[in-house]
Amino acid sequence: MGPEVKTCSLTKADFVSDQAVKWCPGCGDYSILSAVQTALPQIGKRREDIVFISGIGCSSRFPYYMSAYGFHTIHGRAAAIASGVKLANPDLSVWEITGDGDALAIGGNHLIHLLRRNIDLNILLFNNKIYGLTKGQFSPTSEEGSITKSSPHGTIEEPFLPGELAIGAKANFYARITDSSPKFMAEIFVAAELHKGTSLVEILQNCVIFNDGVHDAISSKEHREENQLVLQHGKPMLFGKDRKKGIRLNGLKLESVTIGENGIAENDILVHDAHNPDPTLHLMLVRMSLPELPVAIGIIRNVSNSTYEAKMKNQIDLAQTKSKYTSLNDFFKSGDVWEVK
Amino acid sequence: MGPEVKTCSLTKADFVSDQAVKWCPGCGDYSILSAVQTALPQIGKRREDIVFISGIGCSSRFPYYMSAYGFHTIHGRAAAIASGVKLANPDLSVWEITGDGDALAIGGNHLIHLLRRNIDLNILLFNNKIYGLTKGQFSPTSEEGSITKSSPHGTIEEPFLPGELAIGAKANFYARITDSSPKFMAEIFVAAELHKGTSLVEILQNCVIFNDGVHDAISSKEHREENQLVLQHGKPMLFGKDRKKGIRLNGLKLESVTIGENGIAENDILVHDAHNPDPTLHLMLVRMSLPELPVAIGIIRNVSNSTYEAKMKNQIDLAQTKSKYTSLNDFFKSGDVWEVK
Amino acid sequence: MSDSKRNLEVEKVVIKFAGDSGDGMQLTGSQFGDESGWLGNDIATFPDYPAEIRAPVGTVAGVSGFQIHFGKSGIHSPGDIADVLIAMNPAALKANLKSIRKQGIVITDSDSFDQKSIEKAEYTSNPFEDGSLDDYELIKVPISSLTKKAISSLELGLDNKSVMRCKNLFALGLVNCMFNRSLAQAEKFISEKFKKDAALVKANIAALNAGFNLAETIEAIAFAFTVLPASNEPGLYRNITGNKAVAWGLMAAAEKSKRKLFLGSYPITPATDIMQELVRHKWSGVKVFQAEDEIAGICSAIGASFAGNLAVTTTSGPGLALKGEAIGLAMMTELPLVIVNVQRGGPSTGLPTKTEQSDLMQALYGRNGESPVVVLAAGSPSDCFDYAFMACKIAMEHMTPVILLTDGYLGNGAEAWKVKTTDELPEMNLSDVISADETWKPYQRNVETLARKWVIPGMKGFEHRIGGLEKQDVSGNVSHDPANHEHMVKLRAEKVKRVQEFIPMQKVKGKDKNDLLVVGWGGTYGTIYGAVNELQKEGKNVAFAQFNYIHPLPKNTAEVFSKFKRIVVCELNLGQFASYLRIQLPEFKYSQINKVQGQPFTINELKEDINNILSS
Amino acid sequence: MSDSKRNLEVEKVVIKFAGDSGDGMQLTGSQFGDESGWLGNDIATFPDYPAEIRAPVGTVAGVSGFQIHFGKSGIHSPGDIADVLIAMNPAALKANLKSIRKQGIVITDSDSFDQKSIEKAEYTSNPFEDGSLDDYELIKVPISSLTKKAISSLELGLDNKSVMRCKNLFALGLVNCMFNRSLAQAEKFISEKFKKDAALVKANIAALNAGFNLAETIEAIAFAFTVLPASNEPGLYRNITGNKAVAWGLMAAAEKSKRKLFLGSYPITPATDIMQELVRHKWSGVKVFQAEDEIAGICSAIGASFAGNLAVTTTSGPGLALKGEAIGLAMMTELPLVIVNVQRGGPSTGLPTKTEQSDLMQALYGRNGESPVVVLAAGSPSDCFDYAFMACKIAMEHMTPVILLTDGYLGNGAEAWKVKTTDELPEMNLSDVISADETWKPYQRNVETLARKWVIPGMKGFEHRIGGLEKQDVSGNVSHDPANHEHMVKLRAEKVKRVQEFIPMQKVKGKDKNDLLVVGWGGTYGTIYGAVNELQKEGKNVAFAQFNYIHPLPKNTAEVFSKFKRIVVCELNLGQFASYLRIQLPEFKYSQINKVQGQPFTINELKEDINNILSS
Ligand SMILES: Cc1ncc(C[n+]2csc(CCOP(=O)(O)OP(=O)(O)O)c2C)c(N)n1
Ligand SMILES: Cc1ncc(C[n+]2csc(CCOP(=O)(O)OP(=O)(O)O)c2C)c(N)n1
Ligand code: SF4
Ligand code: SF4
Ligand SMILES: [Mg+2]
Ligand SMILES: [Mg+2]
Repeated sequence: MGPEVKTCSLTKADFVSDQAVKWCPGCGDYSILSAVQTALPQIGKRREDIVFISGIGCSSRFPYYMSAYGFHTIHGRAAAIASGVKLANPDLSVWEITGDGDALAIGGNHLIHLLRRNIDLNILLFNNKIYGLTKGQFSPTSEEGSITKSSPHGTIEEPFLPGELAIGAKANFYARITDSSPKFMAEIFVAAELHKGTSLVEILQNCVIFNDGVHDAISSKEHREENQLVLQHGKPMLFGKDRKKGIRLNGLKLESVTIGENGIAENDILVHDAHNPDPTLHLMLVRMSLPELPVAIGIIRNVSNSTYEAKMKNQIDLAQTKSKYTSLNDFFKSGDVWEVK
Repeated sequence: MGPEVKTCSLTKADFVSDQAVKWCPGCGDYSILSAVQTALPQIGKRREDIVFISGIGCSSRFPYYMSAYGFHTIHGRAAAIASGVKLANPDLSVWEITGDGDALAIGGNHLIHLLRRNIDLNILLFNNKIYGLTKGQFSPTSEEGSITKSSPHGTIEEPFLPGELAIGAKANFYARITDSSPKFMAEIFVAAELHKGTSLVEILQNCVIFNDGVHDAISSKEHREENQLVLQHGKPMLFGKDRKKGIRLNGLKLESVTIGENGIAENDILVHDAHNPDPTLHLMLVRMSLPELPVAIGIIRNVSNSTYEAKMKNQIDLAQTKSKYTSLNDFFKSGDVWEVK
Repeated sequence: MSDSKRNLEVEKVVIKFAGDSGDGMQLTGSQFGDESGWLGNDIATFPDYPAEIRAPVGTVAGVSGFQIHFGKSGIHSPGDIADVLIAMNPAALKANLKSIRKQGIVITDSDSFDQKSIEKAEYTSNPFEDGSLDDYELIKVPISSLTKKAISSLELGLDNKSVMRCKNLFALGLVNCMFNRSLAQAEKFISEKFKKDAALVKANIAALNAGFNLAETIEAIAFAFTVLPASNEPGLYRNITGNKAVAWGLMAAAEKSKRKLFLGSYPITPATDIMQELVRHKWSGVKVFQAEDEIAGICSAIGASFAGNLAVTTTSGPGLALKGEAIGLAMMTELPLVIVNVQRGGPSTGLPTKTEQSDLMQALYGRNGESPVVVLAAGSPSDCFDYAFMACKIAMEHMTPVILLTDGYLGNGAEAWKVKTTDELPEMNLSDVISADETWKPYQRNVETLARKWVIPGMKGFEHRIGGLEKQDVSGNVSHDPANHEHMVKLRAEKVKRVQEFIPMQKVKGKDKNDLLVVGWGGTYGTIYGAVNELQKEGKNVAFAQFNYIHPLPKNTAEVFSKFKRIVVCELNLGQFASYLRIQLPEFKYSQINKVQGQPFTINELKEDINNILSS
Repeated sequence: MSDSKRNLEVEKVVIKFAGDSGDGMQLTGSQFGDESGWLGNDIATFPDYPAEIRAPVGTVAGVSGFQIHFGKSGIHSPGDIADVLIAMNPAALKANLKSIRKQGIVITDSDSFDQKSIEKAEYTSNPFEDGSLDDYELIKVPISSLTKKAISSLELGLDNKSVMRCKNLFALGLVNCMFNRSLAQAEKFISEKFKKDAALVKANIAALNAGFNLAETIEAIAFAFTVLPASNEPGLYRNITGNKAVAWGLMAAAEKSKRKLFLGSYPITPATDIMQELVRHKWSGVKVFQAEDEIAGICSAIGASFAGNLAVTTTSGPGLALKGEAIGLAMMTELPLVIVNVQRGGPSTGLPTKTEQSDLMQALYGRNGESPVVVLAAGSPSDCFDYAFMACKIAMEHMTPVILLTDGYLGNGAEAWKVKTTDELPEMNLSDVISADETWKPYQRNVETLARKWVIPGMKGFEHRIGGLEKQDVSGNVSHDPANHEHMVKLRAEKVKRVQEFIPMQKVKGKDKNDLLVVGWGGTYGTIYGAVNELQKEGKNVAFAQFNYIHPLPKNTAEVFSKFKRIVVCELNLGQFASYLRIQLPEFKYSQINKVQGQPFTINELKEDINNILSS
C-alpha cells in the first residue's frame, strides 16, 4: 500500500514533545505514539497546523507527548470539541485521541453523530477493552464474562463491535489495526488523514496492567499470520503463512478456504473493495471473528463523501454572494425602522 | 400474523386515562396511542404492572394518556430511567416512549447501550423527523437538505437510519411501522412485548404542523401497497397491488422483481427470516429505500438472546447460594475483627 | 446600558381578531373581551366591521375585525397598534398588518393562504414567502384543517359548513392558552349560546380545546411587554426582541473583534430563537452548529474557541445544568466562551414557557471545585444587544467564560431599539491577547487583566498543550504541587475579580443617599423602575439600583449600599441575588421581595410591597 | 455520630520496604527516609536485616526490610504497625503482613508471585487468591517486568542481573509519587551513587521514573490517615475505609428498610471503590449497574426508585456536575434518591487523586430553578457508615434526594470502626410512606414530614403519572397556574426544611459559651478536633462545632452561634460553608481559615491560624 503523499521537511523527532511520557512500561500506547510521530511527516502538514484533542483516560494523555497543538479535555467529549476545532478552522489537521471508555461509554453519542456528519477528523480509538486510568473496570468493548474490578462475577453485557457501531452510524472510513505492527499503523494513519471526512481507526491496544494479552490471539507474533486477514483495497483476501488461505463468499456468509483444496482457485477469493458505498460486505468483514475466521485488519471501509465543513462553507459563501447587506450597519438599518427627530 | 398471546379481561377502554389528550388535531400520535391501548389487553398484564417511561417531546406526553403507571422524565434519558425501572422490578412490562430527537439526538448514547445490554423493554420511537415540541428544528433523522426552522438553507447532515444504527448497536428486535396502519401497529406492539429483550419499534409518524406528509410516500393510502414491503417471518417478500412484485437477492444486492416477468418465479423471492442471528440480510432490508425499492415494514429482526436482568438475577442467586453470610450482622463480624474489653 | 428615560407601557396588551365577515370574529373578540373583564382587567374594545354591507368573501373590503385592549389598569382606549393579530385569511392579514407592532405576533390560518385567496386579497406575492412578515413573530397554524380533524373524530354528523364555523373557537382557544386563561368561561358561553344544538356545543368546545392544546403543545408564547422609545432621544429606531438582540449583539462583537462567530447549541425553549435568528444570517459568516445535545453544543464551542473563533453557546435552565462540567473546563483552560442562558420557570422541566430568575445560583456555583466565571444579566430586550456584546468583549479580553443571563420575558419581549452602528460600540482590545513573542508561555499573564494569551493553532512556534488538570503557573504544564494549586485557585478567582476594573460603576436612580434602596437585577428592570418612579413621584424616599454586572459586582457596590438605611432585593425567585449579596457583602442587611409564579412582577404589587417595607 | 474520645494519629505514616536480601531494600528505605528528612519531616527508621547471614534466596528467613515512620512532628519511634508495605516477593509479604494495619496498602511485585516463589515462602496457597489479602488495599504491580521494559528501551547493553537490580528504584519511584514527592533528590542520589557507570545511572533513573509514572497513571492513592479506636469503649472493632463504610451503610439501610438496594454508577476516582465494594456483595441482593456515563448512572437510579428500590448513585465532582439536571427531576418528582459525592481536587479534572471540600456549593445549588435537596457530610471514615445510613433513611422517610458529601481523604482513609449490628441502627418508618388508601392522591402529603407517598408500580388501583413539569398541589397533575407554582416552590423548600425536626441538635465540643467557636464540616473533623483539643489543653477559650447536617442546618444552630463572640469556619476550599452560613444565618459574622492544596489540614497549621485569630 502506501498512498502517494506530500512530504515536507519535518522528521519524526520534530513531533516529540518535551514532556516525559508517563505510561506504564510496556503499554501499547508507546508504539501508537511512535507510529503517529512516524506518520506525521508524511502528511505534509506543518506542526502548527496539527491539533490533537483527547478526552480522559490513559490514552488521552497522548497530546502532551506530541509537539503540536493539543488539548486534553474532559471525559467523553473529545469528539464534540474536535468538531468545534475543525469547523472553526477547516485548514487544521485534527486528530481525536480516545479510549474505548472515553469514546464508547460516556462519549458514545458524540462519536456516532460525528461519524454521520462526516467532519474531516481522524479518530484514533485505543481499544484495550478496559478502563485503564481508573484502574480496571470493564468497558463497552469488554468481552461478555470478563472478570474485572467492577465485574468480579464476570460482565453480563454484550460488547459493542466498534466497526459495526460506526458503520451503523454512517461511517465512511473505518480501519482496524494492532499496536504490534508499527509500520502498518503509520501507513493507516496517513491514509486516515488523506481521507476527507471522519476517519475512525480502531487500534487493538494492550494494557499490560489491567488486561494484559487481551488481543494476543490477534496481535502476537506467533498468531498474527494465521489470525489476521490484512485487507488491501483491490487485492484478494488472502492470509496465512503461505498466503494460501482466503475468504470466499458463500451465499450471505463469509468462509475461510484454502487455495488448492476442494477445487478452490485464487479467483474464488473475494477481492477487497474498500470504496464500495454499500456497507454490506464491509460489515461482514468487521464481524469476522476467531476461531472460525481470521480477524479483518486494515482499512475495511473508505468511501468518499462530502464533508460537513465543506457544505457549511458552501452555504455561507452562497449567502454572502446573494446577500443584500455588505455590513452589519447596513443590516441593522434595513427593514422596518423609524426616525425620531 | 398475530402471535398467540395470553389475554386478560381488560379492554381498550381500561387503558384510557382521565387526562385530556393534548396533541394537535390530526397528529399521528393519536393513532399510536389508540394502537397501544388496543394492544395492551392482549398482553395479559394487569394495568398496575405496566409502566410507560418517556423523555421530553410531543410524543413524550404519551404516559399521561395511559391508565397505567407513567413517568414523563427529562429529555433524552428515558432509556436510562426505564432500564432502572426494569432492573428494580423485572416483573413489570416497561415501555419507553420517545421521539427522534429524544432518542437519537440527546438520548443516542442511552439507546445504543440499552440495545446491546438487551434489557427487556419495549421502545416506541415516534419518528416524525423533526423536533415537534420546540417548534420545528431538524432532527437526526431529517433528510439531508430539509428546510426547517433551524436550517433555513437546508440541513447538511446525513441522517441516521434508526434500524441501521440499532442493529449496529446489537439490537435483537427491530420493527418499523407507520402511524397509518392501526391494526398492524397493535400487532407489532404485542410482538414487541412478547420478545424477551430490548424491542425497538420505529413508528413513521406524521407531524401535521412542522413536517406534514414527510412519510406520505410510504404511509399514505395511495402509495402504501406499492411502496411498502410488509415483512412476515417465514413468508416470501411480496408486495404491490396484486402481490406480484417481490424482492430477490442478486449477489449482495436486493432487487425488486415481478413474478412472471423475465422468468421470475415465486421461489426466486426471498423468504423473510426475522430469527436469523446474522444481521446481514436484516440490514439490507432496513436500508431499502424508494424509489428503487419499497420500504421494509414490519418486524425486520427478532432474535432471542438472554436478557441483562436474567443474567443479573442469576449472578445474585448464585452468590446467595454460595454465600457464607446469612445476614449483614454475620458479615460485619466476619474476617479481621478485634475485641476491646 | 440604555439609560434614557422611557415611556413604559407595561402589562397592557392589544389583540385583534380579524377574518372574513362570516368567520365569527365579532363573537370571538367580544367573548375574549368579556373574559378579560371577568378576570378583573381593565379593557377597551373596538369592533371593526366591514364598510361594505356585502363585500365579496375573501376581499380586504370584507374583513371584519375586533380589537381588545386589556391590562391590569389604566386602559383608556382600544389601542392604536396591536401586539397580536389573529388573521383568518389573507385579506385579514392585508387589512391589518400596518397596525401591528413590529415584532408583534401574527397568527394566521395557513390553510387559507392558497393562491386564489392570496390573489383575492390583492397580494402580488405570497406574504409567507416574500419577506414582508420578517419583522413579525409569525405563527402559521392550519386552523381550518385542524378544526376539521378535531371535530370529525367526534362523529357528530355535522356538515362541512357548520364544522368550519367552529374555527373561530379554535382561534379563541389558542389565544386563551397564550394568555394563561382557563377555558371554563368560554365553554360556559358556548354551552349557553348553542344550547339548542348539542352537536354544535360539542363541536365548538372541541375546536376551542384543540386550539388551546395546540398552543400548549407547540409551546406558543405570548410576548411579554412593550416599551415604547423615548420620544426625546433622536435617532433611528426599530423594534427588537431580547433573543434577536442577543443574536445581533453577538454578530456585532464578531465584526468588531474581527473574529469569526461560532454558535454551538441545542434547541430549548425559550432560547431556541437566538440560534434560529443567527442561522438566518449566514451572510455575516456566522457558523451555526446544531449539536446532538447541550454538552456537544458547549463542547463544540470550546473547540472553536481553542481554534480562535468567538465561541458561544445558548440554552435555558436544564441545558445549563448539563453544561456545568464543560464550563469548568473552559474556566480551567482560560478560554473565552459566552454562555447565554435564557431563564425559564424551574426547577426540572418546570414551566418551560414561563419566566423566572432562578438560575442565578446555578450560573454562579453550578460546577465542581472553585470555578469562578463572569456573570452578566441583561435588563431589557434592547439591553440584550449591549450585554451580549459586552459578554463577548469580556470573554475575549479577559480570557474567561462569561455567562449572560436573560429570561423568557426578555427573550420574547420586544421594545424599540435605537439602532447602533458598529462605530459607536466599544473597541475590543485583542491585540495583546492574540499576539505572542519568544518569551511567551501558555499561562503567562497580562499584568492588568491577569488574562493569559489566546495563542491558537496555526501560530507557528507556539505549539502547546492545555487541559483540565491543574496546571503549573506560567508554564501551564500539569502540576500536582499543593502550593501551586492554591496559588492557581486564587489566581483564577482574582482574574475574574479584576474584571471590576473594566466595568462601569454601579449607578443609582434617585437620590444616592436615602431611606430605602430597591435593588433589582436582570429582566425585572422595567417594572421595578416603573414602581420606584411612581413612588418617587409620590414623594417616597426610595432609590433604585439595577444590577447588570453580577459577578464580579461593580467596585463601588459597598459604597453605594452604605448610603442607605435599608436595602430590599426584588427578584423572581426565592432570593438568590439576596443570598449572593449576603456572601459578597455580608456587612449589609437585605430585605427581600420575591415572586415565583412564572410571571413578571407588576408595578402595583411591587409598589404595595415596597410601601409595606417603607412603613414598617 | 461516633462521638467517643479518640486517639488521633494524624499525619504520620509508617512505611516498610521489604524484599530479598539482594533486592536493595536497605538502600531504598534509607533513601526514602533521607528524603523525608530533607522535606522537613520528623522521622524514625528501623532497618530490619535478615537474621541469618546467608539465608536462601526467596525464603522468609532471607527477607530484608526497612521501616520508616515519618510525619510533620512528634515521631518518637519507627512505629509498631505499618500503613504501607512494599513487598518485592512472597517471602517479604509473608514475613511482614502481620505487622501491617488492616486496610493498609500492600504493594507487591506481582511478577515474583510464581508457584515456585510462593512455595519457597512456605505459603500453602496463593495469597492473591485465597482471600488472605481481602482486608488490605492490594496493589499488584509487575515491578520486575516493568523495570525491564523501561530499561530495555534505552538499549544500554546492561545484563539482566544489573537491570533487575534497578527494581528497588522502581518501587521507590512509585512510593515517591504516592506521597507527592518530586524525584529530584532521588535522582541526585542515583547520579552520585553510580557516578562511575553512566549506564547504571540511566537505568536506575529510568526505573525510578517508570515507577513514579505508573503510580500517577493508574492514579494510585496514598491512604490518608489512621484513627485508632478509643481504648475505653468496649466492643468489636475492625478497620474500615470511608468508601467501604459508605457501601456497608447503604447495605445496612437496605436491610433495615427491607428495600432492595440499587446502585447506578460510573467509575470515577476516588468514588469507584464504593461501587467495587458493593458489587462484591451480590450475596446481599444488591443490584449494581455500571452505566455508560454519570447521567445514565443517576437516571437508572431514579427509575429504580420509581419502581421501589432504595436507589443510590455514587460519583465525584465532575460527575456530580453531569447529574445536576437529573437531581432536579428526582427533586421535582419527590422520589427518594441518595447521591454520594466523594469530593476531589477541583475545578474541572483538577487533581483527581487529591482531597478537597469544594463541591459544597455545587451540591447545594448546582441545578436549574429553586431546587432544594438534603445535604449531609460525613466526618470520618467510620462516620461514612452512619451518614450513608442516615442519607437513605432521610431520602425514604422524607421522599427527597439526599446528597452525601465525603472526600478523597475520608474515602481512602481508614480507621477502626466499632462494628454495629443492624438492631442498633435507627428504625426506618416507611410504613406510612409506602401505603395508600382510596383517598390517596399522588401529591398528597404527610402532615409532619410533608413527604408524599411512595406508591410504586405493581400497587393495584394507584396507577398514576409523574414528571418534571410543575404539578398541581395534591393531584400531581401538570399545572401552569401561577399561584400553584409559587405554592409548590415553597412547599418543596419547606419539606426539606422540615428535616430539621428529625435530626440531632448541633453539639459543641468544649464550653458552649466561649470566646471563639471553630466551625468545621465533613472530612476535616479529625484534624480540627485535634487542633481545638490541643488548644483547649493549652487553656485557650475555644470550642468546636462539627457540622454533618448541612442542609437543612440543625434547628439550634443560631442559638449555638449566639453564645460565641467570634466564629471561624475552617474548610478545604475558598470558603463555601462560610458563604452558605452567611446566607442561612446572616446575623453572625464569620472568619475563615481555608486551604486549597489538595491536602488535608495539619493540626499545627490550624493551631497557628486559630491562635492568630485569638490574639487579633
Ligand atoms: C465525567 C467523568 N467521569 C468519569 C471519569 C473517570 N474516568 C477517567 S478515564 C475513564 C475511563 C478510561 O477508559 P478508556 O477511555 O478506555 O481509556 P484508557 O485509560 O483505557 O486508555 C474514567 C471512567 C472522569 N474523569 N470524568
Ligand atoms: C435538556 C433539554 N434540552 C432541550 C430541551 C428542549 N426539547 C424538548 S423536546 C425537544 C425535541 C423534541 O423532538 P422529538 O424527540 O423528536 O419529539 P417530538 O416533539 O417530535 O415528538 C427538545 C429539543 C429540553 N426540554 N431539555
Ligand atoms: S494502565 Fe494500561 S493502558 Fe494505562 S498506561 Fe498502564 S498499561 Fe497503558
Ligand atoms: S407539533 Fe407535530 S408532533 Fe407535536 S403534537 Fe403537533 S402534530 Fe403532533
Ligand atoms: Mg480503555
Ligand atoms: Mg420528533
